[in-house]
Amino acid sequence: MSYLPLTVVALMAVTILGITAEPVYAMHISEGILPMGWAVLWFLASLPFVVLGLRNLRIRSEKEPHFKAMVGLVGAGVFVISCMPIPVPVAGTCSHPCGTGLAAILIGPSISVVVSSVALLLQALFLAHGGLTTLGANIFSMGVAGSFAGYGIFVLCRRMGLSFIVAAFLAGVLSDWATYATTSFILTGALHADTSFWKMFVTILLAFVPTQVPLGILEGFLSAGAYTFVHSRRPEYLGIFAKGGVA
Amino acid sequence: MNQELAVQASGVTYTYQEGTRALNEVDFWAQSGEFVAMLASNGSGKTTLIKVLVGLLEPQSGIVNINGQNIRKFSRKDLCKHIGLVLQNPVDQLFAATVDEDVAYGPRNLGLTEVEINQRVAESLESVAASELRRRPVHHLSFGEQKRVSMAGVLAMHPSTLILDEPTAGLDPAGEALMMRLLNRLNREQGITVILATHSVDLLPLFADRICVLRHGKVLKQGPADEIFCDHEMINQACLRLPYIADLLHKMKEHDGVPINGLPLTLGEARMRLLELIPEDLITKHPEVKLQ
Amino acid sequence: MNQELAVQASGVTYTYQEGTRALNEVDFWAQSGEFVAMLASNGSGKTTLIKVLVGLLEPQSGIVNINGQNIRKFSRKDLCKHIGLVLQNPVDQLFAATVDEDVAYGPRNLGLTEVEINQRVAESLESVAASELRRRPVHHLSFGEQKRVSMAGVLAMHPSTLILDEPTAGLDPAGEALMMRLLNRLNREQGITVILATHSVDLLPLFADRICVLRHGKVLKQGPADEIFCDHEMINQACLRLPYIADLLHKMKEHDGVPINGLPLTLGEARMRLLELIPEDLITKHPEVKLQ
Amino acid sequence: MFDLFLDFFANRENRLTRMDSRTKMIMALSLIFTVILSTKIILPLIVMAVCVSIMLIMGIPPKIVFLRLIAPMSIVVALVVVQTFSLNGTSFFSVSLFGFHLVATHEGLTHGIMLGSRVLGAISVMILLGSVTPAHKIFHALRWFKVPDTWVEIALLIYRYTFTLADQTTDVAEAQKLRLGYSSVRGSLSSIGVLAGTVITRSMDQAMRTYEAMTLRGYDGAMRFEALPKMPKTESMGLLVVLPVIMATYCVVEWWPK
Ligand SMILES: Nc1ncnc2c1ncn2[C@@H]1O[C@H](COP(=O)(O)OP(=O)(O)OP(=O)(O)O)[C@@H](O)[C@H]1O
Ligand SMILES: Nc1ncnc2c1ncn2[C@@H]1O[C@H](COP(=O)(O)OP(=O)(O)OP(=O)(O)O)[C@@H](O)[C@H]1O
Ligand SMILES: [Mg+2]
Ligand SMILES: [Mg+2]
Repeated sequence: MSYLPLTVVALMAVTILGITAEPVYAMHISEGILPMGWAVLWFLASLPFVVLGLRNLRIRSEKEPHFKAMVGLVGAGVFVISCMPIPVPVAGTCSHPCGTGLAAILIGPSISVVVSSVALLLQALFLAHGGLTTLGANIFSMGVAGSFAGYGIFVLCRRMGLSFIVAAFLAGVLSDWATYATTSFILTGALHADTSFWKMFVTILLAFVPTQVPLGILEGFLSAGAYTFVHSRRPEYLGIFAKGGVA
Repeated sequence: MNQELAVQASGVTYTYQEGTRALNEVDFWAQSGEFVAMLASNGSGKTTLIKVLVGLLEPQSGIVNINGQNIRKFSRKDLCKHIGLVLQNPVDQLFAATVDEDVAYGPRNLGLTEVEINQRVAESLESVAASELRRRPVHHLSFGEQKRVSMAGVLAMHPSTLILDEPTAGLDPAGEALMMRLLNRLNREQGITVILATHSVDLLPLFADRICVLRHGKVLKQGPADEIFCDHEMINQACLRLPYIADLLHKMKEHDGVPINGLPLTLGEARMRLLELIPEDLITKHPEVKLQ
Repeated sequence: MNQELAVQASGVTYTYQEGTRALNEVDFWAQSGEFVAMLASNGSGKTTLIKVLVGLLEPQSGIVNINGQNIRKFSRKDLCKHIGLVLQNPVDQLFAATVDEDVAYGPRNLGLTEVEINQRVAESLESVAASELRRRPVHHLSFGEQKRVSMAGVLAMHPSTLILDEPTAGLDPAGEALMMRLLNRLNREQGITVILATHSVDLLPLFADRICVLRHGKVLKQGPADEIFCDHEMINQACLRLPYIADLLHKMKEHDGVPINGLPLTLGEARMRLLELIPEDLITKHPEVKLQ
Repeated sequence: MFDLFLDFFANRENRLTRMDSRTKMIMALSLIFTVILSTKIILPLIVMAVCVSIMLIMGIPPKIVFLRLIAPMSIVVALVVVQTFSLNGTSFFSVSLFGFHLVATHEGLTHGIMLGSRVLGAISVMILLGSVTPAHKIFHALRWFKVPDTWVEIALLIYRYTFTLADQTTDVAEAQKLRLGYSSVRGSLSSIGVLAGTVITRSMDQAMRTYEAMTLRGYDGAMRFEALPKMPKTESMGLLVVLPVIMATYCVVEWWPK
């Protein structure tokens, strides 16, 4: 048996998703999908990153008392951006950017994890995107994977001497794709049942390609545009976050 | 007859998602070339009505016609040519880095050539008296300058109707007077229909052809300034007040029993009415007739 | 004598980083219990001066004294007890989730007990007529309510001086009147020194003991309302205007030669002066003496 | 333009909103755990029915409840389809699509439906919790569950300013739309970038102003919070009754003989 029949099925499933809802729901792992064991496991996996972020935050804000307000407000800004509906050409519907790539290159990856955890809790409770028991898994895919992938590629590009526009673009793209790959991975772990893990993983990954590839590129444009905007209008603010041990 | 109506809303009801009924069966219209003011206290639905008129919000019931055609029949691009909106907060409306880039944003999206764009930028900055700001970065402008530049950005799309949400809010007296004179000029000289929302009463009598008073999403009264301000009960109900001058003369008439003709709303009129009452021999110079 | 000065700034100069000199050798003071207004057009330096007075900005030269003591000698906590600032935009100041949490924020930082905190919250919400808003989430309040609640948050710290940046900006006539009466009451009944910055001239004569006119970071003139508004040249130079009533009577006096005593600034006064001129036989009722 | 959450219902006054948020959270979590641990579809469906009825009785418009549930519905459908074809077992149905042979199994279908019912049950509990508890109360209650103050402080700021920033963003986006910013693909991409950039610079400006305002009211680097009140006696007693009932129901349903 090859991957292909399964892919067809999964494509059907995603089409159903695409017709009835916005693709964003696919990015958050819904409440109730993960069995208890997996839920706990992913909580434990993302906990150290949240703790690290909080520690960085506390250390920074002892030196600069305005730092927490800054993080809170940038967090609110990124949350608002992540609620912005943007049209996805292929799916014919609207979706939402994640904004984690942007957050990571603005305030650093570990603090970005903290901010995502708040955003995810708010979305779970008040929008029914994601969930409480799946919060750990979502923090891991969106917060940890998204932030560190985005930030990593940004730093790498800058080291290689690429312009910050390209770096911010790639940060946006890769954070989105990293999130979706991780989400697929987590879902596979919980749902692969009698099918082999890798087969299912590749299937889910392929099934999301039509929506997530363009969405990632859109997110790249968004990050690049936003970063350039801040860079040209308020360069002093970038300095606030660039120094210190947030990276 | 409908042809003459630049903007017409009939029976418009709008309820926000969580249940606030911001507009309740509102009828509102503006004839071509008219200067109409929506006068209302905070939270009465001015901004909501404006958003319905430019098609940003879709009312739950009621019809909006632009130049006699249902607004839904227009594409966004066509709509732009008919109607332009200047938001209350200029910062929301200035998104390019420099003044000329910002003003060029709309024309560029209309697909004009660079030459046309340049011409429109020059001419619309001219008409808001901001030509010398052309090369300045947007975020260094003062509040009054921002207001005028954001207006230029809308004027550059050549709308035949201009809607303004509280154009004088936050401006000092000089800026306020400048803005009102500007609007008056656009209206009288270029024939642009002007609709403005405001809660300041003092400047309106001088400029507005017609005033529409809203309260809690309903139209309380609609008519020329003198009709509106005669109805004291309605004014109070709308949480507004008379213009200061009118208030003075009204008090003198009602409480002191001074026989004043009508209710003067503007300074010039008030002078005229008062001078009629004061004996000539008290007056040291002869009253000049060219009042105001 | 210095003891009586609640706030005093002498020779204060402040230049922003990119080079705008926002304040230039400004002298400003307020006596305990006084109601002082800073009157100036947009961009004249009101907000900058206020920030210097509360110690948010450190002037490049000049001294600021609070109750006769140099402001640098105060810790932030002590300063809070002497001086409270209500910002222009209530959104900046309401950072907690609900009204009572927000009002309790200051007292809690002062280290009071929960009982005292509760009492202060209740009493300061009471004094801005907002007790019924207590449990409401801040982001659902209307603009006028936000303004009052943000004032309560400052009052809860029991400052002896209250500074307000454009307290009536953006409010409709009813809200404006409510706010001014509130400030007047705080000033007369509780003896709180009130300093407010504004560019609206009409309400000031009724309330302010003293007005200080700024322009381009300099003090143009300082004195009681009648002195300030007599100096027409200075008023024009400051991009301001006379209050409407004063303008009417001024024009009648100057252009029409009507012999009016002094320059009435308030409605009541204007009525009195005008009634003096109108022959008794024209008046249908007897003028009531309880004017205003 | 945003499907931002409506916290309007959570701020209304009724018996459930008045209840201590810790009580509500403990109850919600234990319900969700039971639902997730359940291997029968009946328990999650009962939970869902109860939660939805409570919301309707509380006067939340059916339209909003429905809108909130539609997203999980589609997830459920996808879940059922995927599971039906990915479990081994007795086939009851097979199709050939593009030359591939797909086998649907009874076991897969049953398992898919069971997973789907869990999703529906758990999400209904979550929506109900969100409809009767405002976010700030949940954040404060989290302190009781030993979430660090720093996290709560950030969360409260995010919650407070989300609404303000969303309003401003709407205004900017509308201004762009009115000047045809989204009339071409290129224009849209750059407009979205500018919009996001505006939000970020706005939020940073707001941060500085908020920080100044906090300083003026005695902020010294950490927000002070009110000590959490003791849990009302009636409610802790109530929990002592309700939790065992939930557990017992779970056990009965789970081990009910076929
Ligand atoms: N986005 C929104 N969501 C929900 N309710 C809203 C929204 N915008 C406005 N409202 C409510 O609708 C009513 C009318 O608001 P609107 O902004 O139209 O008034 P306004 O006359 O423009 O007031 P202002 O003078 O303060 O600008 C108010 O009660 C307001 O609280
Ligand atoms: N943060 C800043 N950086 C640089 N220049 C500034 C800053 N804030 C204000 N200015 C400039 O300082 C001058 C005084 O500004 P200020 O805000 O004190 O005026 P204002 O009287 O409060 O005006 P408004 O009535 O518009 O509030 C203005 O020219 C302004 O452009
Ligand atoms: Mg409005
Ligand atoms: Mg100011």
